[in-house]
Amino acid sequence: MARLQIRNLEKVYANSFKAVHGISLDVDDGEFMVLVGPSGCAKSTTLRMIAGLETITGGEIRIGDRIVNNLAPGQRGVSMVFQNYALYPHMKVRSNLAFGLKLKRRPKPEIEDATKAVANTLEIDPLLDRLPKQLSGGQAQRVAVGRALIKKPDVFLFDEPLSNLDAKLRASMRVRITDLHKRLKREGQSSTVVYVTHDQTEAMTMGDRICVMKDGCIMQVADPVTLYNRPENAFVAGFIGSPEMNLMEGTLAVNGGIRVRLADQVLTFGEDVGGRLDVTGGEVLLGVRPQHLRIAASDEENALEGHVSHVEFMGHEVYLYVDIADIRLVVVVPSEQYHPEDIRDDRIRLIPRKTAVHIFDRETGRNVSLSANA
Amino acid sequence: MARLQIRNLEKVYANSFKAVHGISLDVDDGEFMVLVGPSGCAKSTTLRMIAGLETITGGEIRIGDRIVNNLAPGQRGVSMVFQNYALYPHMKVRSNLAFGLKLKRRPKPEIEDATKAVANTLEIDPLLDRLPKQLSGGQAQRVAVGRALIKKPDVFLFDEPLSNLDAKLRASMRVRITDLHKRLKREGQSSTVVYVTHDQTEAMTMGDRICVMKDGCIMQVADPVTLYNRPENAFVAGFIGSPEMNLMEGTLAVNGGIRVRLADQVLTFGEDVGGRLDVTGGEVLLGVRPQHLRIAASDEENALEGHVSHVEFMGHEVYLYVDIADIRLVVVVPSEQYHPEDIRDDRIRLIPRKTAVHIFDRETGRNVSLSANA
Amino acid sequence: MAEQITVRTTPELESARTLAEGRRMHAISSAVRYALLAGVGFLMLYPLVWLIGASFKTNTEIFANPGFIPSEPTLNGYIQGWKTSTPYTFATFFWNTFLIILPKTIGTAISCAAVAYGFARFEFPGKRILFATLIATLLLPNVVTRIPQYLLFRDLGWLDTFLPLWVPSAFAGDAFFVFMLIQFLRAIPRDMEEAARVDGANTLQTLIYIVVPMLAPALISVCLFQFMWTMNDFLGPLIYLSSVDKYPVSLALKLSIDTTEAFQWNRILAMSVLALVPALTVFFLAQKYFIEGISTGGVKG
Amino acid sequence: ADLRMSWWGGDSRHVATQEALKACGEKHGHTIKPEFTGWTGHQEKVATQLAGGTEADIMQINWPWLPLFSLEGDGFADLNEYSDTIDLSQWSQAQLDSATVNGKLNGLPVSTTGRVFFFNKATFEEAGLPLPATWDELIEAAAVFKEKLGPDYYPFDAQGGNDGLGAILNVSLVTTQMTGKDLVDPATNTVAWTAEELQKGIEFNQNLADKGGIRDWKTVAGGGNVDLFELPAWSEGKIAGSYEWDSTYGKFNDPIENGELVPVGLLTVEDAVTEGVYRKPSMLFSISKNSENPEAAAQIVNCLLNESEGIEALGDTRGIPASRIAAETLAEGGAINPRLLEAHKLVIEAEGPTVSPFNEHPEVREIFKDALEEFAYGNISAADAATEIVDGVNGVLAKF
Amino acid sequence: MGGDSRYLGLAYVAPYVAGLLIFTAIPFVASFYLSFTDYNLMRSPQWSGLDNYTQLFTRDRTFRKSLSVTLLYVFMTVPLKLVFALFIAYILNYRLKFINFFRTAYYVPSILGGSIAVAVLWRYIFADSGLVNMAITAFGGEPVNWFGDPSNALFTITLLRLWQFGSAMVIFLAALQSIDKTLYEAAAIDGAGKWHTFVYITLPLITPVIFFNLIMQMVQAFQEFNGPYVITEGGPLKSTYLLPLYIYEEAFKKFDMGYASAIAWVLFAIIMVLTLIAFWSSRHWVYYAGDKRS
Ligand SMILES: Nc1ncnc2c1ncn2[C@@H]1O[C@H](COP(=O)(O)OP(=O)(O)OP(=O)(O)O)[C@@H](O)[C@H]1O
Ligand SMILES: Nc1ncnc2c1ncn2[C@@H]1O[C@H](COP(=O)(O)OP(=O)(O)OP(=O)(O)O)[C@@H](O)[C@H]1O
Ligand SMILES: [Mg+2]
Ligand SMILES: [Mg+2]
Repeated sequence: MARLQIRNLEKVYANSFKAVHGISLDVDDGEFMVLVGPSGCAKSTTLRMIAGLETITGGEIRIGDRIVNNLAPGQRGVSMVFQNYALYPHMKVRSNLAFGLKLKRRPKPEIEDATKAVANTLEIDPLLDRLPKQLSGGQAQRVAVGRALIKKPDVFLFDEPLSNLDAKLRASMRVRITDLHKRLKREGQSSTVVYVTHDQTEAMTMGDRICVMKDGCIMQVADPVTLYNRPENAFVAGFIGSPEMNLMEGTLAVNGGIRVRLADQVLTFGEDVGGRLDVTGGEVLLGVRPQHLRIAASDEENALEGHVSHVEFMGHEVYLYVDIADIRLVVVVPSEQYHPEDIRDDRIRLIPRKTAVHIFDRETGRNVSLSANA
Repeated sequence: MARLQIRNLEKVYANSFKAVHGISLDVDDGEFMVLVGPSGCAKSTTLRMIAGLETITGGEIRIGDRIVNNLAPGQRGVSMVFQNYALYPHMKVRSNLAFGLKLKRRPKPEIEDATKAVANTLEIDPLLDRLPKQLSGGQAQRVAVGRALIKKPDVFLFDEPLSNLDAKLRASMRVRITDLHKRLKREGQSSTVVYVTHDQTEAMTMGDRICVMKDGCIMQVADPVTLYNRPENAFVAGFIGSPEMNLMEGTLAVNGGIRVRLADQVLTFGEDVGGRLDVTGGEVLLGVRPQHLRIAASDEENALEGHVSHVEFMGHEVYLYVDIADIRLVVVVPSEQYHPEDIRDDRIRLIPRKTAVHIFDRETGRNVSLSANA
Repeated sequence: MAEQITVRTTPELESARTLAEGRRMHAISSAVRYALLAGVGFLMLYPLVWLIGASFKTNTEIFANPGFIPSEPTLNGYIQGWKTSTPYTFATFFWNTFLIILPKTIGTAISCAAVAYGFARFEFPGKRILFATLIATLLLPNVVTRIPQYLLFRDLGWLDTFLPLWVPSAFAGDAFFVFMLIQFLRAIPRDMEEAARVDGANTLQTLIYIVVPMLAPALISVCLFQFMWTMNDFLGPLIYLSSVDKYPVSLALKLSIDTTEAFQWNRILAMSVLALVPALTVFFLAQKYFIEGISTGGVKG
Repeated sequence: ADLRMSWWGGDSRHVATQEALKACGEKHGHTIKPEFTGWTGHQEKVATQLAGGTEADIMQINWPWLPLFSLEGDGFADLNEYSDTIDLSQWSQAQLDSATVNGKLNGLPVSTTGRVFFFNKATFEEAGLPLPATWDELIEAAAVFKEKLGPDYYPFDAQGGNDGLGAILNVSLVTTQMTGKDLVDPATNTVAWTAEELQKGIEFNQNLADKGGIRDWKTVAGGGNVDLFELPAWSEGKIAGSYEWDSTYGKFNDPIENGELVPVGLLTVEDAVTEGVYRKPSMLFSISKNSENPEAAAQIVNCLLNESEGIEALGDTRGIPASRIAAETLAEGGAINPRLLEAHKLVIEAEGPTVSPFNEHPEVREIFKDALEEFAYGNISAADAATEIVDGVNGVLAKF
Repeated sequence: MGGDSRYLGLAYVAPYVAGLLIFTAIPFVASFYLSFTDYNLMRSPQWSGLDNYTQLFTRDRTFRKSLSVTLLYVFMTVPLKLVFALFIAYILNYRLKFINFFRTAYYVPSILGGSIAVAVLWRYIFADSGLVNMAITAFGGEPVNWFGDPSNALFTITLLRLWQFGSAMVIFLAALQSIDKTLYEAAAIDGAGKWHTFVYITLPLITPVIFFNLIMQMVQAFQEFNGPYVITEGGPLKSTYLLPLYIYEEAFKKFDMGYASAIAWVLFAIIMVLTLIAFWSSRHWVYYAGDKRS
């Protein structure tokens, strides 16, 4: 019932800046949809139009079976968690939670019960009588979620709710929110979620599906595994995955085998994949994830040779920053496989995992190797 | 010359809260020292005492060969980068950079040259005529670093300079700052650094040495590899590494071999390590990093059996959250080694890598297996 | 075919309708707002309009005709009023006002900024008591301190000079402003000041180079308030100045009003209009900064 | 010598006085710095200066201020000491007496002023009536006005105002006419009227209001206590008469749209014992007791009041001069509006008991006004009001 | 900070302290002394002990009347003015075209200040046949005697002060503009309409400024002099005879400076008590965002 449908949605700001270019998106009842994209790509604008905080200048939004374009935010059956939480600073946690119900003139005992239940779920019972400024970041975050939860909305909206937390808290809140979502779903409550973030890790770990946006347009909507393994374009490929996928400018020639010329070096890939590329040559971007490059044994051929400019020890892994002419690559090596003596005179030779290589048209960014990697 | 020495440093705030409990720390000339610890452990307080922004209530601080306890901040030869950058909002970037030199009444041409040089180093030349509010987060951050750099101080102080940036920017600024430090060192400039963060990734990748703090005390000071592999106590073990090390409450018995009882299961480790533990039994915490647990083959023995409550797909890796009785473990499995069919009825069996296991005294937190892992 | 077309256009029509409806509601609410603003605004402006209108009337018409459009407009009020009944023109009085306002405003800005800085940023012995006296000075009606104050300035030899009119202000004598600046300062984070200290600035340099610029908007409002209040102050100059050539505008305006005699209303109104010009101009020029300024009291971190 | 002179006034007085000072200064070889303001605040300024001993050498002093500034007569220089310099013979003894406190001449009367009746001739003509000569005629006129001209026409005005002065003086006038006595008995320094006598005066005034002869107190207050001559009702002739200072003839006449204001002798009650004219010096020129050059100051005062340079320059900007020679000089020069002269003549020639400055003591005025106001608003009876005034004023007088 | 003397702050407040000692303290103390004397300006003060105060509290009917009028005025004007200033500030806080013009227009009455035109005009507007009554009669109402009726006159003065709400408005406006917009959005999503948002969000967040304006307006109202002085001179029937007017007349009309000082110090004590109450109560209703965590 709480299906969210967006049709040809447009937003033109008062200064006639067109922020959203007619996007369409369906979020199923109970689905956890993540909107992700770089800063300024209109994630917030879209979310705020759903919430009713921005006027819609084109297209329509449906929640359940109602068109909500002209409804006030309070009437749309949505809850929202803001990036800075927007807790009412002058109200105790208890009143912050209860505010929405109080406005609906629910009876006192009902409000109290609901508050207790939510506080219980989120383990914030001991905080009920504190003011927001007496909360740590993680606690404030949970209160903000509680405030959204208590209203039992049709649709939950989150705008970068974790980006103000430190790394450890971020990781644990991530799990909490997805757990909560699953529980609501199990309990049969409406739990459609639209979650905005610019952190690809969050997107990957939390979303049932992910909608990658850029400059007010949708680049790809898919589940995390598809997005990671089969990015439809260079933008999505570069955005999803950490560290970023290495995208190297090169020239493609399909001639029996696949050959890519990068700077002054040439990489060849077996003939068997060649036939399935949907182009036969041209200016391309060669995409390889840092985890898909390994250090070549000294006798291996068909490797890229480069200069190690920087090494980061990450505990379990080591990041190598390698410069090949003017291309900078990142390589992730498990600590136990990293032996500093492999690198002589700062030089290193790298071999990409062939099955994990993507080729993008340099001009349009389209992934021309999708069928090859199927 | 720019060695920083801290001796029995104490801080009691006006409300008689004792924030720093007599810590001592030496930072060598040119060393990059990271102070890390959870929120509220007095990292900032310590840094601010070094800078002269808080009065010192006990102990002494030496920079070079001067005791600086009673010097004004400007006379200590330190530069500081603040968490929120604290750029002067009414001055252009150029004046922000030049302010310190202007106060020293350096001649105009000298100031101009220095500004240009710094702007060049940090690639902010095109921003010189902007106001701080016209900068993006990463740009503002670089200006703040530039402002510290231009003074050629004896000691650089950083207070969580990257925590306001998004994930991608954080990663790239990290590299920039360490590169810069190396370059200064190469050029023979004074470049002692004290860097505060609560992000263990930053600590690990940036520090020559890391000082882990808790509640105003120092828990361990060591280089990243030592800290990661040989944590002296459970606190350090839990704090360093991502995801966190799993710390499981158990009972130790050393009797020929090492046996640890966890909830209703027992793990045994070979006899060969047993002799080197410096205790023979008692209540302990068993520490295993998530990366050091692997899924057992069906016929393997001596495994922990648990229930998978949650799975996070991280692209290259998969995080499994496993509950064993009331202990929750995190396990990191490379994507290619993760086969959902390994998990039957949500149950899974895990084997820790024996050489990477730590045992801590449950009461004191001391690592009693350090010599065992040597 | 036809069916297909209907199916396709219905949602478009519907959404076009909802959009139009949204716009109409918006238009209505903003029309209401403007009507209200303009209505009340007229009440606010009416006296000014009346004043300007009346200043172009003849003396007899001023009270006979309550409207604000003069029936026989005349510049007489301005010409006669400007000349005054003294050997000086109004230019002299404007100049005198300027000579009072300038040091007073500058002195107020400097001293209040420093004092507010002291109260807001430092702990020192006796701070609470001093702050209490600051508030207390606001509470006593100044009618009863007038004579002792006069005697004080007489003993200082400051009578018939501009000094009594601005020197106390230059010693942060206007508690209202100090209090106001303290409030604003408390809303500005200290980070920038700390950064400046680390950059090598002492507290005075920090005040000058960092605090003052960030407080500038609030300071400008202080200057504006001071400007306007000084422009209007009549009693101070009346008591302390005796030489006509030192009179400021506020005093000069009442120079020819003798209730036991007939007097020329139109001259007085005309000069009142002129006396308002500086304040109006200054306010209008500064108001953007003035109003924005106070709001940036909490400069973003 | 270098002297200072302070005064209040309007434009014409300022211009004239500055010229006079220049002329007299040149004549006697002194420079006199003029210090002048409007009326508002001038008293405070002088008071402050006197308290600080920083007053000007020559001051224009309001006659009612005398008991305030010079209770014992020592607030200002005693001008008798400068009788060589100042020609005191130009004033009558009565005039000098009124400026004398404790035997010390505190200042020289600049002009004498008194109250006269002004009527708007045009309005009366319109109503087909002659100008009234008695109170009864006035009351009759009221009825005719209402009938012929409209309900908002009044033949007279004597009420309220900011300070209630119109009512106070009208009540005083009538009571004086009935008793032949001024408010204060100089011999006993107590109130000369009995409460019953005063009650009659108060009732007489109320009767005027009740009959529509004057606006009632509340109406005047409701108009914002605007001065009569600034009222459209005055300029349009709807209020056709008043009891005012002779010197204000011009001020009241100027706004009249049709016709002219005519000064008329005092209306009297039946069985009047006296005309009861209220006549007093309007203001004095006093010399500071702290003056360093009192002799020079005396020369200038004499010049302003008695020598042709001063007389001609000052003209009638302070009313018709009290100094005989000045009055004559001006009258000969024809510089004065004949109607004003006529009004002044009415004042000078009318008879009545000497007016005590205590009539204008602020506390006396306040008691008088408060009681009349309470009565006008119906809070107390005329008898109570009379008792309150008599008792209150006696209380004030007892302090002296 | 490290290395700063703990007396450094004193250096910055030194101008205030100097000014206090030189210009303020002496007249302050002097007027307190005078309140125990009989002083008529022309002669040096005579010590009279508590006479002034006994007279004031036991025999002075005018003082009682004046005090009650003053309290009435304060309790009428301050809330009305705060509400009005806040209301206008609330409206002027919208982003509208010409908003700068409107802001200036609404500040004009305050610029006019004590300009002579204001008094004249006020009479014009509220006189019997003035604009207000014209409007009332045009709508078929009975004309009101604004100045002549003791029960209305004080209100007319209040209206004058209400109309000069500019500085309070400017300060409110500033406070309103500094409220975090996302709080409004959060409230909207919680289902709050304009009114509820205002009551539950806006008001509590600007309490520090409400408090500041409350104190300032109260102090100003207790010291209101110009309005009644220029327009009604305290009448009719002393219904607008505010204490400062009484003090002024005692001091400069009746030259009883000792008595005037005594009244002033009583007034001082009253304001002081109310201010202290306000400061004390502020702990319960004023929310300070800038306070440290507790
Ligand atoms: N009120 C506005 N007026 C004009 N342009 C605006 C307005 N608000 C946002 N924009 C512009 O619209 C675009 C989208 O903004 P939006 O806030 O939706 O981005 P975002 O994806 O949420 O970015 P971030 O990750 O930084 O929050 C940006 O280019 C922004 O500058
Ligand atoms: N001015 C102060 N007065 C009293 N206590 C203070 C003050 N400033 C900080 N503290 C307390 O001192 C302790 C250390 O604070 P500090 O800011 O140094 O922590 P931190 O390690 O920098 O934390 P974070 O990572 O959150 O920045 C905290 O418990 C804090 O509450
Ligand atoms: Mg956003
Ligand atoms: Mg900190």
